[in-house]
Amino acid sequence: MTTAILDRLGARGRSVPAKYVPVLVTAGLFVAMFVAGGIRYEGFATGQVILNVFIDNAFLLVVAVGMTFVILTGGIDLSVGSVVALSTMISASLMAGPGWPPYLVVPLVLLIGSALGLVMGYIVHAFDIQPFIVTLAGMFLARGLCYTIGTDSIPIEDPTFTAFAQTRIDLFADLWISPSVVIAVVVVLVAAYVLHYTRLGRTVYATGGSEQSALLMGLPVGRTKVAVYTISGFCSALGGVLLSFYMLSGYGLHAVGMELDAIAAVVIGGTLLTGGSGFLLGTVLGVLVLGLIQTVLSFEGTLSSWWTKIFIGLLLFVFILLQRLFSARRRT
Amino acid sequence: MSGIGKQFPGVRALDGVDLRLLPGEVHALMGENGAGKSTLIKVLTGVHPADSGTIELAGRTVSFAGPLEAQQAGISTVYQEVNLCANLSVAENIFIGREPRRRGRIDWKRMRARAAELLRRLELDIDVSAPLSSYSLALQQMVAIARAIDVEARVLILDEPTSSLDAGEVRQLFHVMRRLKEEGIAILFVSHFLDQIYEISDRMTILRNGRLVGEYLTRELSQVALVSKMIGQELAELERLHGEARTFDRPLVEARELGRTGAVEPFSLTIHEGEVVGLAGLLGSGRTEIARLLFGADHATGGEVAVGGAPAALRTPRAAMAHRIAFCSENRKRDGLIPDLTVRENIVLALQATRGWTRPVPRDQQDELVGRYIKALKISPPNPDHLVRNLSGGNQQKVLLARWLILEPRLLILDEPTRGIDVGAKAEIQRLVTELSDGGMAVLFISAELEEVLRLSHRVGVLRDRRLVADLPNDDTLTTDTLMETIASGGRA
Amino acid sequence: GGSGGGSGSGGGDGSITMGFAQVGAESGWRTANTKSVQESAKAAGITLKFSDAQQKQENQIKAIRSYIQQKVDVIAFSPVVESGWDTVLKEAKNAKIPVILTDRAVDSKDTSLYKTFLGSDFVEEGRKAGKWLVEQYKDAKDPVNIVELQGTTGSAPANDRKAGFQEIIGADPKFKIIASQTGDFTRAKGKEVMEAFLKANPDIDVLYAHNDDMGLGAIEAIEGAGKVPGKDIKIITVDAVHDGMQALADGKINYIVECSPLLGPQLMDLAKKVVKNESVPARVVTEETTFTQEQAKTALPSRKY
Amino acid sequence: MKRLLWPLLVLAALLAVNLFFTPSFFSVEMKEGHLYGSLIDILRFGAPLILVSLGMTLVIATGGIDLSVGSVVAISGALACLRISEDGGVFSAVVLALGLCVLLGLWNGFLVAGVGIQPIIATLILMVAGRGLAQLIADGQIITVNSPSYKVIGGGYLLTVPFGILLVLVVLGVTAFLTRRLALGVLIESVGGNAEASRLAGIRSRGIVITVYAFAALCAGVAGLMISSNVSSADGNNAGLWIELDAILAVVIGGTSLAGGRFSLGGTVLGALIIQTLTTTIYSVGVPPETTLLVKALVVAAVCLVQSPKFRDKVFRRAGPRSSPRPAAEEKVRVTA
Ligand SMILES: Nc1ncnc2c1ncn2[C@@H]1O[C@H](COP(=O)(O)OP(=O)(O)OP(=O)(O)O)[C@@H](O)[C@H]1O
Ligand SMILES: Nc1ncnc2c1ncn2[C@@H]1O[C@H](COP(=O)(O)OP(=O)(O)OP(=O)(O)O)[C@@H](O)[C@H]1O
Ligand SMILES: [Mg+2]
Ligand SMILES: [Mg+2]
Repeated sequence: MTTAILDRLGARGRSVPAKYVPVLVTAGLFVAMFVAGGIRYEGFATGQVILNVFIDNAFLLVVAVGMTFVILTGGIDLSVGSVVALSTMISASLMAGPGWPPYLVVPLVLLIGSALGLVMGYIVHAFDIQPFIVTLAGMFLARGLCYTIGTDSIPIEDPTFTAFAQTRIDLFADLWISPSVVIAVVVVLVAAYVLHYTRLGRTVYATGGSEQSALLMGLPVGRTKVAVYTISGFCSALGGVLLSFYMLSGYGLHAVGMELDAIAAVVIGGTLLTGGSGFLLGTVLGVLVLGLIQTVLSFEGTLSSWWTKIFIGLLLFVFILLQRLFSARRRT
Repeated sequence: MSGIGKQFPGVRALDGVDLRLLPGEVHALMGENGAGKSTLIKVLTGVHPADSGTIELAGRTVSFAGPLEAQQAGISTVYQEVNLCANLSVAENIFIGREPRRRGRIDWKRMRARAAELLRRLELDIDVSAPLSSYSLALQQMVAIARAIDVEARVLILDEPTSSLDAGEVRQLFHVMRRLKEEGIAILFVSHFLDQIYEISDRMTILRNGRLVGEYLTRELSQVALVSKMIGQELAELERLHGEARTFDRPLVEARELGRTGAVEPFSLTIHEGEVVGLAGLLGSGRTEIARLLFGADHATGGEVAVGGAPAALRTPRAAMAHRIAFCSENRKRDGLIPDLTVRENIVLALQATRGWTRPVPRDQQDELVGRYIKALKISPPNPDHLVRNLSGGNQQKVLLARWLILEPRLLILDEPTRGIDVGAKAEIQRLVTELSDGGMAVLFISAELEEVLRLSHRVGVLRDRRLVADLPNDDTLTTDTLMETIASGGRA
Repeated sequence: GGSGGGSGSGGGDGSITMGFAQVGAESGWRTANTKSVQESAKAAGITLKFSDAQQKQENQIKAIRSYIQQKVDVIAFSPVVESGWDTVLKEAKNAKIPVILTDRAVDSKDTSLYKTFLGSDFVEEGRKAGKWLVEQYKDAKDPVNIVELQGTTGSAPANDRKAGFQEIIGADPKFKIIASQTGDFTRAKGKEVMEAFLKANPDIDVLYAHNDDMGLGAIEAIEGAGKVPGKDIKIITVDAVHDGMQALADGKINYIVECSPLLGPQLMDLAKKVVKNESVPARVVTEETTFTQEQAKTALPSRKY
Repeated sequence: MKRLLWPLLVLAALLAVNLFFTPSFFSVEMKEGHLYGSLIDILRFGAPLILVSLGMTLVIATGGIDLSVGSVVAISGALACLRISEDGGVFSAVVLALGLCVLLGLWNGFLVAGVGIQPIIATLILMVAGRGLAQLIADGQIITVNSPSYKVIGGGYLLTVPFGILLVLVVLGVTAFLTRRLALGVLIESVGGNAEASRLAGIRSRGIVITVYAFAALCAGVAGLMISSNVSSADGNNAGLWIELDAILAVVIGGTSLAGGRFSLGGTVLGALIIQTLTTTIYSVGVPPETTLLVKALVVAAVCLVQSPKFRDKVFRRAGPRSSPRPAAEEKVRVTA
């Protein structure tokens, strides 16, 4: 079954440019995984399971989109998880305490996230410091700010906000999605457009390919670097807003380690950590793969805590290995 | 530009240099390796801030914060090493930063069409949507040129654009340069090929050790005078080396029907001890591919190789090195040097690799070897602890060459070894090659400069369209012209 | 059968399938909790679907949502935090799947979203610790210098045990918390932080650690500084895991407030009742006690975890 | 050594802060036959981090990264303690644990160099699965051991000096010898600096990469033994949690680029010491836990800013007496005058 799909993929791949191969392979493997799950678990191969993967990972998807920009320039942003948490915290505390309305809070949160990204990007660019350490400082900072706001989790009870969060958008045949999914999809589309059809997007790729060359070619490298961290900050903040829809609470310990999930999603999607190569579609697939692994685990349902982790590792390993093997075979 | 000074840590790269560039002229910037030409260009275009001096453009004092500003002011530049993004397509590399757009979005179709057309004007017909990395260095150089000449510019700066181009491409480039000159564009041109300088330039500025020697009209300065001004002393008359057809009887490396699908058609080639075999061919004809196959850098898909009579499996560079085959690659930036290491470390790297990590090359042996080649090749600055990334292009090339020379291999494969090297050092390298082959070393010599191939080789293999089409002894009948003919006719004549 | 037993339609017919969304496996306490649930489920003949959220609320929500998808008969979970469960609990309610909370509460205003809450009261634990301390020093005139090893910053037990303790000792100004720092609930951190405390504060009378492990680490630090734990510095901890009880019996700890992880049997009873639609109390507090050194000596042989 | 000047200054500043709050901070006394004091503590508790960072340095120098060290720390401690609690053979337990760690490192190296998976993902696999493995070994519990000889590794003393510190010195010495005296260092740097060029220079880069990952795992394994021995128990859940981030941070503070190439062992040790000093400072100065991270963020930001030549340039320029930001413009006055 799986091999048949992959074979067909391979056959078609002959006419596909080499750069699309990893993404196609990833897509094929994703489908294979879904089919395998469907065979193994009852009630798995339904449309809603796929939609749930989207619903449950909309915020991760948005964050990963921002991360894709950064990684494409050859940078990295470790602050995303903390900025997500900070966003939930700010939203919740402003709505709970002074009772600000959501249409004021949400733009403010997005602004704060972007500003944090902007500052980090500026430091990376202006002082020539490795992004890892700058964004690590940003990570500590944002998480620290969360705790200064409060260590408890703050519920969100604003009626408009909750109503929106609990809206179900019914599709056909009992299938439904949440508004977050729509937002995430819009973000993905806009980002894909920016990467493919705008100068900013192309400069992102060029910077990742060779920063020095891009500079000598007269491209606005500095501006681009600042821009990608700002975008990532914005996406994290938006991810944070989506997470507050999902959780209806703000909490300093939300999204711990989400930066790793986002980086993993981007890299699983075939983007090179060294920059300059990769696609947004890959990132989407990366998020879906991580989400599907989770779904498989909960359907499996009998694993102890440690076997859960070992199992995640194994699934990841098998997936990456197959991805590697198939792409390598296609290239030779 | 006047009174330009630039100090790098430990090196005074420029000291009070003046340069005048007039519209409608081709101005050659001359100097030995490390004289400061590239640095001057980088200061002019804002890559490095100047320590002192002023730059005026059309009467207004300017100071660019970066290449972007220089470009906006109408200065279009091809820097020395190929500075393009290998991950992007050819078309993008030409147009990035000023892509044709329609309703705000990049118009990919038009971009590809225009790129293809632009390259066709340079007589290149390649797939512009393929990534740049899939093309050879020479083609990448052409793409960089195409990018620069398409800009609406008042000043065009070309830093060694021809270092790996062959005669045809150079002619094409000069054609374009003349047209631009007529349009009133000022062109600054750097090259170590004196013939090219005399063919195209109107005036020249000569630098030596970061200082200005003077500005001259090209037609008023003889080649000999130019060279002596560049190196500060009379150069002993270039030895009239000429390889000759000789018969060698001890085959060292024999390739039979060796080939790689998509790269080179199967070929058979024998290289004898003490023999210098040249490879001639046009850009992309497969010379580099042959070299890479013989060194095990790429896997052959068919055929076999024998070294010293016994079959050998040259599957990796290591395996080839175990048979004492060495390969100095053409693309020093990508396939050669480790920019963060010092000159010393780069030179002993291959030797160290053959010894493994447990047996470091003793310090005094390192000093001896490195010192010898720094002197022989005139690497400047002559400091073995200088980082290679801070060397000038030509000096980097010398370091790479030194790495392979100290191995004292049985077969030395040299792919464009004199790329970007000045006249003095070039003569020295040619003398070294002759000496080594007289001592019994076999050499496979690849160069875009046919003259150089003829001067050194005993035998010349001719390639066309990735096929070895002829294997000619270098006798008196073989000249650059006959060689060109063979290449053009594909060996059938 | 790998196809899972999720086909029960929610009635009381025969076997019950329970979806249990555990917080994670961040401590020995948690592991004991997991084991207890798993073993009691087996004993009670309940099919258990278990998932580990690795300390992340979003994972827990995902797991609960997937249980709804799989149409289990009852869902139980230990919330990572108190807030933010309304949406998913509403989904469960709409799917007519009853929910039982274990170990920690949720702060939802709508109590109809869950049937019952089974678990300990962290604030009460903090109070118990504080009461013992006040009792011990009721005759003392001098100020009592206390250092506190907190749990993971922001986590519910850390917040509540701190608050409950503070509530009691705050009434008397002679009790002074001179240093308070997080030890992340681990022995290694507990030891490291305590070393620093000992150097920065020469005069420590009491250590209050939010769990046994940090206390055990601190004991090593105290011994390394040449002091006698339990005498020179009095130690109060929470949890009563086996190693902690041992130290208590050995006189190195002075008082432990129990926080029992063995919720399994009670949980299964509740689940059966809930599935049969019998009424259950809205709050079931686990039976927990406190231990002094003497009590520990008698209780130690029968400790299971 | 000029490169290490700024990190050294930061370290000195941190220590000075401590001295301000705790006047006895620098005092080192003898207590029960061993050295005792805050400085000793910093070294003692910093030892595992230094070890992990040393291994990480070499990995990063090859252009890779190893996220799995934290899990390896946990595995090593758990396995050793399990063995000891079963039959008490400390030596065999240590050998077994370290052996497993090396195997895990080889596995990482194989995925990176053999299969060609990006290092961050290749090691993420072990980071996730390894934590599970550690919990599996310990059955999710904390294994307490009562072995005085095992206790020595992380909590013992030799000639009044904490054994851990000596162990670090030995590992540091061996690493320095292998990389700087022998030729391993330059080969690693060349693989990290330009992998393709290294291949064409005949360097066995695959072997080197695998070795380096194995070494990193070994270092992590020793660190794991130290951590678990220090508290006489193995905590599969929490031991080494997030240590990979601290280790990478230490390496970067030490001046090694994450892009690979040149590395500095001394810088890494310094970086690790800065991190540990910061932690200790936070504990002893009494920073409330809620603001700990803010302090950490400030210090990290300060370290990276002060290390950046561009930043110092800008600050000094601005501080200097009205000099213009662009030197060319400044010179213009002179030239035209
Ligand atoms: N970034 C740098 N850091 C330190 N020194 C440098 C740097 N760039 C160039 N130099 C030094 O400046 C001098 C001039 O170098 P430049 O590249 O201008 O020479 P060049 O004339 O272009 O030589 P070539 O013909 O070899 O290209 C050399 O000695 C070189 O070592
Ligand atoms: N496997 C490979 N990996 C990386 N680069 C390769 C590989 N195979 C070929 N190339 C590059 O592709 C180019 C094509 O080489 P080719 O032999 O056609 O050129 P050539 O005849 O040397 O002519 P010129 O170098 O003048 O263009 C080479 O420069 C080589 O660097
Ligand atoms: Mg130059
Ligand atoms: Mg070539």
